[in-house]
Amino acid sequence: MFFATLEGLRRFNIPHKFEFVSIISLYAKWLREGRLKVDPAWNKDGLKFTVQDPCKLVRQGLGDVVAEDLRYVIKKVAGEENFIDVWPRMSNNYCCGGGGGSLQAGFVENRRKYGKLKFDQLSATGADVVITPCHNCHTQVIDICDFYGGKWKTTHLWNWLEKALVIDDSGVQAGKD
Amino acid sequence: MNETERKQGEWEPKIIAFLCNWCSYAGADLAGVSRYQYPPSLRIVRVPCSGRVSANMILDALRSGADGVLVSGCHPGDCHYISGNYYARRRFAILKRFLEFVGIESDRVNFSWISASEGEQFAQVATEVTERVKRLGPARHLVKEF
Amino acid sequence: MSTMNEKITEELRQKARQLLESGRVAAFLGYASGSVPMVMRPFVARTPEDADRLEWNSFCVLNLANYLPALLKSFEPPRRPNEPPPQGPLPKVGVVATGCWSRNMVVQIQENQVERERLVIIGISSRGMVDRKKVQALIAHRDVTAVKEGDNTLVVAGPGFEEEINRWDVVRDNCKSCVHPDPVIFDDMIGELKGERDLPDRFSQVEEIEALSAQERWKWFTSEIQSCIRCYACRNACPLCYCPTCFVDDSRPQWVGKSIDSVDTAIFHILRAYHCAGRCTDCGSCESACPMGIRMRILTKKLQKDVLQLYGIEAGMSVQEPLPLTTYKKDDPQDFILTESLKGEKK
Amino acid sequence: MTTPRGSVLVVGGGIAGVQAALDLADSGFYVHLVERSSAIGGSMSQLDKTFPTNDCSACILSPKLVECGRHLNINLLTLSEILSLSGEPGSFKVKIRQNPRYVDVEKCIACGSCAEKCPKKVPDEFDLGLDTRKAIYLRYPQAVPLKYAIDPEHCIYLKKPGRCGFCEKVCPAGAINFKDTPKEYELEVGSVILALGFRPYSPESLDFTGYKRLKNVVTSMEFERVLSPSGPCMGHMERPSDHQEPKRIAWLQCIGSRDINRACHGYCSSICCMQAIKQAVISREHSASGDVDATIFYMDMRTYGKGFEAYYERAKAEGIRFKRARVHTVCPATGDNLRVRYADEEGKIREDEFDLVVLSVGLETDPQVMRLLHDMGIEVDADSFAETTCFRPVETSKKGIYVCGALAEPKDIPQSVVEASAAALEAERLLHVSRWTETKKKEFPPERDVHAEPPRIGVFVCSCGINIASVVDVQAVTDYAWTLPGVVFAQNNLFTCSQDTINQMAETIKKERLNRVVVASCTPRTHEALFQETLREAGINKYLFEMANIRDQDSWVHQHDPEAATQKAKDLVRMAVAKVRGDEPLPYNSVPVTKSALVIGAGIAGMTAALSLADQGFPVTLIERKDRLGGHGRKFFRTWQGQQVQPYLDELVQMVEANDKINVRVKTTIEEVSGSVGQFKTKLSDGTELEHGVAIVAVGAESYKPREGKWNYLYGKNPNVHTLLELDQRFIEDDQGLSGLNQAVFIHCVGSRVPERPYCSRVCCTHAIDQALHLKDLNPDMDIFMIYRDIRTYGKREHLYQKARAKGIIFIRYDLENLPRVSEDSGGLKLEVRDPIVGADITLHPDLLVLASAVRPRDDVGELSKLFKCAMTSEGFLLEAHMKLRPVDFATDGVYLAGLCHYPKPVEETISQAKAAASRAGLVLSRDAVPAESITAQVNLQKCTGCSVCTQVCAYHAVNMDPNTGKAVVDTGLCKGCGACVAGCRSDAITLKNIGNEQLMAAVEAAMEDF
Amino acid sequence: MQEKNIDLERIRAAVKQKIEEAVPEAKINYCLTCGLCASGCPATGLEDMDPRKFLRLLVLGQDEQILETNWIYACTMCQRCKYACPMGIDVGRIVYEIRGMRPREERPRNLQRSCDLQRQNNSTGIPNEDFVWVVNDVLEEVRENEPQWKDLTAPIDKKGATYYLNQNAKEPTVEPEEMVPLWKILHVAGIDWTYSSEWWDGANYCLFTGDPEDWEYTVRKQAEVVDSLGCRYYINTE
Repeated sequence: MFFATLEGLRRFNIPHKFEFVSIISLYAKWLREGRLKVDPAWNKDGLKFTVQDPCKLVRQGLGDVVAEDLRYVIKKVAGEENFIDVWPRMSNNYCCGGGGGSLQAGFVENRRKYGKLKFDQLSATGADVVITPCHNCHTQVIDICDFYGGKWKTTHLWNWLEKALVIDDSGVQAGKD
Repeated sequence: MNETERKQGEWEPKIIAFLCNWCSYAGADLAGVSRYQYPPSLRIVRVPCSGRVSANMILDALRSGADGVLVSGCHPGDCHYISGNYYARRRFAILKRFLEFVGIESDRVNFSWISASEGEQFAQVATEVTERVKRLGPARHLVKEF
Repeated sequence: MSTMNEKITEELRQKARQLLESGRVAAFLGYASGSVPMVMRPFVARTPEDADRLEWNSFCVLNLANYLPALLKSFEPPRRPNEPPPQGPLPKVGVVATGCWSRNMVVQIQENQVERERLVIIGISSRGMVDRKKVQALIAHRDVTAVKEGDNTLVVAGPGFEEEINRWDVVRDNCKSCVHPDPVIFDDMIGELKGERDLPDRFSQVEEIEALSAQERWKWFTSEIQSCIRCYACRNACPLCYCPTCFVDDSRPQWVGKSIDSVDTAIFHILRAYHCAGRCTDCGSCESACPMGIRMRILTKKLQKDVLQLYGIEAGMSVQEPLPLTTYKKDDPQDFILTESLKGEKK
Repeated sequence: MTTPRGSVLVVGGGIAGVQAALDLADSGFYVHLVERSSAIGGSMSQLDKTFPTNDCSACILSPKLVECGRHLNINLLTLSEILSLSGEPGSFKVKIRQNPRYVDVEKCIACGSCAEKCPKKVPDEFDLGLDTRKAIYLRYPQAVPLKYAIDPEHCIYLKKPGRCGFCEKVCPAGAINFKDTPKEYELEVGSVILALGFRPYSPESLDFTGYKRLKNVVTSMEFERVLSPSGPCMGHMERPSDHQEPKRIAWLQCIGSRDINRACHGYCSSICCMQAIKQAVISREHSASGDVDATIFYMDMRTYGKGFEAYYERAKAEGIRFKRARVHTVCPATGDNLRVRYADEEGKIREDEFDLVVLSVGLETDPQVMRLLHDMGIEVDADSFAETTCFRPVETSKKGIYVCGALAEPKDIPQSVVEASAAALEAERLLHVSRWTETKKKEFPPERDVHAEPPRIGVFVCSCGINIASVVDVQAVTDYAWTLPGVVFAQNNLFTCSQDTINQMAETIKKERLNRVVVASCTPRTHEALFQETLREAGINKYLFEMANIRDQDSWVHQHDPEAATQKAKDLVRMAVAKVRGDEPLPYNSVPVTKSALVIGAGIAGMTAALSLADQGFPVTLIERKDRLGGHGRKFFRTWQGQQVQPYLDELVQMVEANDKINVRVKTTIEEVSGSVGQFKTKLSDGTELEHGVAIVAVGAESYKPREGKWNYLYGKNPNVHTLLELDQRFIEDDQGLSGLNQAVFIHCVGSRVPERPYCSRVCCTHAIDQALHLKDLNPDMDIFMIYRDIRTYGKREHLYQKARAKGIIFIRYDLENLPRVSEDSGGLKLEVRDPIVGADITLHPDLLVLASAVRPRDDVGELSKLFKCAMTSEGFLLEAHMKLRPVDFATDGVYLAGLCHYPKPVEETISQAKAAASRAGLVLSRDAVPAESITAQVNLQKCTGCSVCTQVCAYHAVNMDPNTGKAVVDTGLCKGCGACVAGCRSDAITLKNIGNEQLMAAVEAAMEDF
Repeated sequence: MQEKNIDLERIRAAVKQKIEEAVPEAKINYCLTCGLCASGCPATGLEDMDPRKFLRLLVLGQDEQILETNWIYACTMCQRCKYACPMGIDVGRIVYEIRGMRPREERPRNLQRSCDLQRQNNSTGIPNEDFVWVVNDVLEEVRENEPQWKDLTAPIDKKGATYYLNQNAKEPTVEPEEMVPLWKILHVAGIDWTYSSEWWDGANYCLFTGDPEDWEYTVRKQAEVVDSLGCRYYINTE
């Protein structure tokens, strides 16, 4: 849980030497730097992508910056034209309903009613793939998709990023740090 | 229809327009400033207020040979002189119905509210009134031959 | 047994006599018989004895309000312009009034032409006055030498004939369509107040013309006024026409020519009627006075209808209520305003 | 202070600045009016209509702007900014930079050829970027000065000299000056008035509003432009995405106001509720189909001003939907529509779709203005508004520098105008000894008597460069003019309004002994005064003049029909000649002024007004019907800012009594008033007769006491039920008993906003909340409940509301269908009210129940209004001449109003208004005579029947019946020359000088000759 | 729904007071009851509650109702309400505090258990050895089956690695193949990274139970591990 650590470090004033970062920001950074190269050519069928902005990462975490990074990466990976944004989006996006421990808390009916808004929002995009960078979101979005009869596939970002990776002739660029 | 399409020699009506100084005359100016084109049929007489215009004046215009009359003032509530257009509205409402009653065609005598910022509306009204009068043809009923 | 009118005449004389005797009024304005049958003339009783010459019948058609301003003025001491009006009360005048005349008096009061304090009004609820021209038409325009009036009949006699006519058949159009027979202001009444009449079709004459096309209306209007000789009897009989210089006589500005040119005649009738807008009480004097039988009353009736419909006002119903053209409401109807109706058309 | 300067610097050319400038310039001070943009007019010029009268904003504003632009004693500095300010009250030094316009204002004729040819399109800031303008532009069609300007940021030539330059090539007047440079001025002024206005809050950072993200989400200011006939859609209501007319429109309130989270604006912007209602009403008028479904989403509906509540009620009755709910997020729906989801008051979720969403954005101070204030050393408050106090509402932290309008707090137009006059008053008070020392006066030669002369008419036909001449055959028109009867001179000029032609015209008038002049050129609305002045310079009366509008109403509107346009020009000239033939010389009327004032009512308003005039040396008679001074203010504990009222009032009374220019008469009322502006005669109840030039009515109002009926709430029956003022009395007396209370409850709107008193009393929300806070201070453990309908703590008063909530004061909303129920319960009070949020009845047990009861007009105001021929509202308050732009004037000249008799208002607004009234009165008192209209009605006694139609239709009480003659008589001091009487007169007995029936007939008949 | 009548002789909003003491910036009192929160909240209407009503009950001292309602578990503390609230009131934070007021035994069992397990090491309770085993096993499989990835690494406890990567416990326990794409990405990007064999779980449910001690303890443990490895960056996989 990105926020648990981010906010925990801050709220309890926990001493630490490291810098706490999100993998999403790093993907974007590495793509921009050319450290990672991707080609959306794999998506010749024009699979449409949309995204779930995790509350803990975006609204409560790093804000629109990371939401922009997320979109940047998806567009790079799936092709600019294959990304359909949701509304509301980024910092103002709806919570999927799986957050706050509700996947564990057991009030399944409430959780699904809550998730109906997310379901409608995602359905409205008509996307084939919903990227859910957060594990809670991932589980909840799969659940509401099943429960309400959605047609999309819910996945993490890394699967597609891997798929689109362009590996240079020079091979793996290990140990450059 | 705009006047560039006007055929050579086609009949152009003569319309007297009594415009209040504060709103409609200013609206007519704005039509010019904005270059809205309208038929050259109007002859504008500037009056301080639509409340200055009497039934006698409207009849006089018809008697002098006008094919149509337009009286235009400020919108209700906007009168520069507080209430002139309200009195005018009653006078004109009664007069218009009465003239129609004795057989003066409804479209001969027209009234409008046009504000100082309604240049386009002025051009529209001028065009509309001209077209209406054109459809009626030249006025004959109250034209006094001198 | 005496007829209703005879009883009214008796009571009227008695009341007029009392007013004159007591000195409460300097004169009493009513009617007396003229030399011609079916024509009553306005009569001013100045002594108690004069009162016995007063009469009341179905031919009292000329609006007495028309004579009041001059009669009142005759009792004021002469004074130069700008001289203050005399102090203290001026002599009063008694007058008999039905519904429409009293309403005319209300308008006169509103327009400062008479003062209410100087009038002693004897009210009579009107049963409708008779249109002499209708009677003549019914008897084929034969000479009439005598008319005897019953409550519901008229017995018309002339050389070699005597015919009984149903009175209501010859009542004037304005009276037939009148909804306010009762006087609205009075100091004393003869008889009872009748109350308003419910006449849904009171404007039917107007409506018939409204239903015509513009062309037909123009035809009607011009044919109606074509016989006009510009004698101004209509104007002179009207209590509302009191301008010292009528627009028809004015040359600065000259709104209308003085000839009997058809345009000038039309403009005369339009403006004459329009000047009565919101003021006319449909007393019918104009029409009764017209020597040519022009039915110009329909013009004022039209105005009356519109004023009522648009503003809910009828002339002379109340001294307090302003005349319709000297007041306004912010939300008065304005469908006739082109810019408003264009909005509406788009709807 | 040595002798102060007689001039004032006004910064900001919006309505407030313009009003202040006009007040000052008309009462003897020279004004420098500095405006940042290329034209004055400010935000008001961008509005479509104004509430609550739905007046067209441009229509009512334009005449003021034109007056300002032409004023001999106003130096208009557009495109200018303040560089520095130093000195002290009475003598400030100001450095100003005027940026180049690149257009010579002396030469520009505003024909627009330049803009037509300019190839560079840029977003039009006047239309808030909804449309484009050219790099050479006129700020808006009615701009003053009506001169084009080049935008150096975008001009191709200025960026790269040698390229473009089209404007210079096409300008017929040679007005383009690419070499124009910035100019710096150093001015010396006695005082400074800041009227820098506001800027609309930009909701761009509020992503959830969808602004700048969804095409059909616009701000309220943008929507004004959409509605405006001169805006980007020419008044056709269109939405941005597809230019279709929106059928369903939502307004979201409090965007950037009452928001300490995202917008950081804790204050209420005061105007947005009414603006939204107005826009909803107007949108229906603009709609072709008229069936716009208009919905306003709001927190509290703040219709607290005069006529506002009625406007709100009418809007409701007309079917505008008011939703007490806030939309969290605006979402896109199909077809560029917008979907909103909201919880109603019960917490039920609803969804609606709209075609357009309008964000009612708040007002804030421009950061650029903040910098200027900082540089000048003017203190600002936490909301970035200029700091003022309740007792000194237009004074900044720096002496001699005053503030008015939205710079001090968000406010509407009338309140800005009031403050503008009040600020002007403070400058006048400071500088009064130097009145008329720096002003200019125009001198004219004596006028030739032309009465006996036959008409000798001169006609000047203008080519206006090519503006007229390219369409109209001006030579043919000139030749034709020669043939008209009475015309003895005709001439064609390239620019008739150019200085050399004007001089030549004056010479021609003298040489040709012309006694009537016709100019055939542009519109009299902008140029008549200029030519009339030329006539005066040439020694003939200025009313012997007519114009034929052959440009705006001919060549410009018949550009493709030269033949018809030429014919029309001839007709127009013929009509003007026919009319001018009948023109008579008219006197330049004026009325001598009795230089003293009568102030009626010695409350805060009356005393403030009296002192404001007396301090300028004008004698004042101050009358009070009661036996002591102070009025309603005697009952107040403190202002909402916390200043104690009683000590202030005592000081005010002392100052009034000590001022030898003020004659105080207590237990005195008015019996009779006659005369008019400059020369009133008033009979007082003590028998004395007073002559005075002006009168200020400040008779106050009363507090409603709900002794019985629906709003009684046991008032007068239970000793623990008070009105606000009764509680104030206990505060004033420092009643110790109050701190022992456990529970206090306030009921709002007692007798306000109810059928019998359908207006909002404006002050009670703030007053009640301030009292609640005071009780909390006395006993922090006291539970306090406010039972309210809408909280209307407008402007900065919102902070009090926030503070009250923060302190735990609980607000429970009620409405007329669910009134609180008060009863007695075993000796104590019991109050039951339903809380709409939790949906439960709440029972309270107050030790103290306070009723925020209405402010109501005094019953005897009607008589006073009749004496001064002033109008009243249906609620019984006095009615000003114009709700927007003449808020302290009566329609009757020379009579002004201030304080509660106008409408309920707090102390600070009362003081502003009193000072404004004094400023307006000063316009009269500062001169020996006041000008009166020359074109007035005239009665022909021979024709007059005395029927009184004329007196009834006259809005100015200028026509009356002479009791001696029984005929109409015109008071030329009051007559405004509208002619309503003329058209109403059946007898042609009343006419308008130079606009008589005969003259108009002559023009009409001339139009028909030879058509 | 018509609630029972509320008699307020004296307001005793003890819960509210407690929250205000714990969270001075809570600003519960500031609520304008405008309902903007409720409009934007997906949990509005669940348990017949919404954020505005919740605040209102707090303000009116209806503590019993506040402590009883399970709406505190319908609310996901997502802070979308706070995002747009004109007063910036943080309902999520308030809900957190109230969750914490529930006795541990009355809290939703699974949620509390996840946190309790987390306190021990990871939210699923699998032994650390299992995690290490799964990582190595999956890595081995990829290297064998996909020749082009024969050099792929998944370091654990590599001291001085630039990046420390946590791993949500879901993957090693339920869908281990989901770990591979990220390894590949990191490999291609040439990142020097490592897992830790303890406190490796990226999830943390102690954030949701309402007990700050648990939360603090778990985060502190994580931080200690990362610092002990000497990594410059701590990457969360989300």
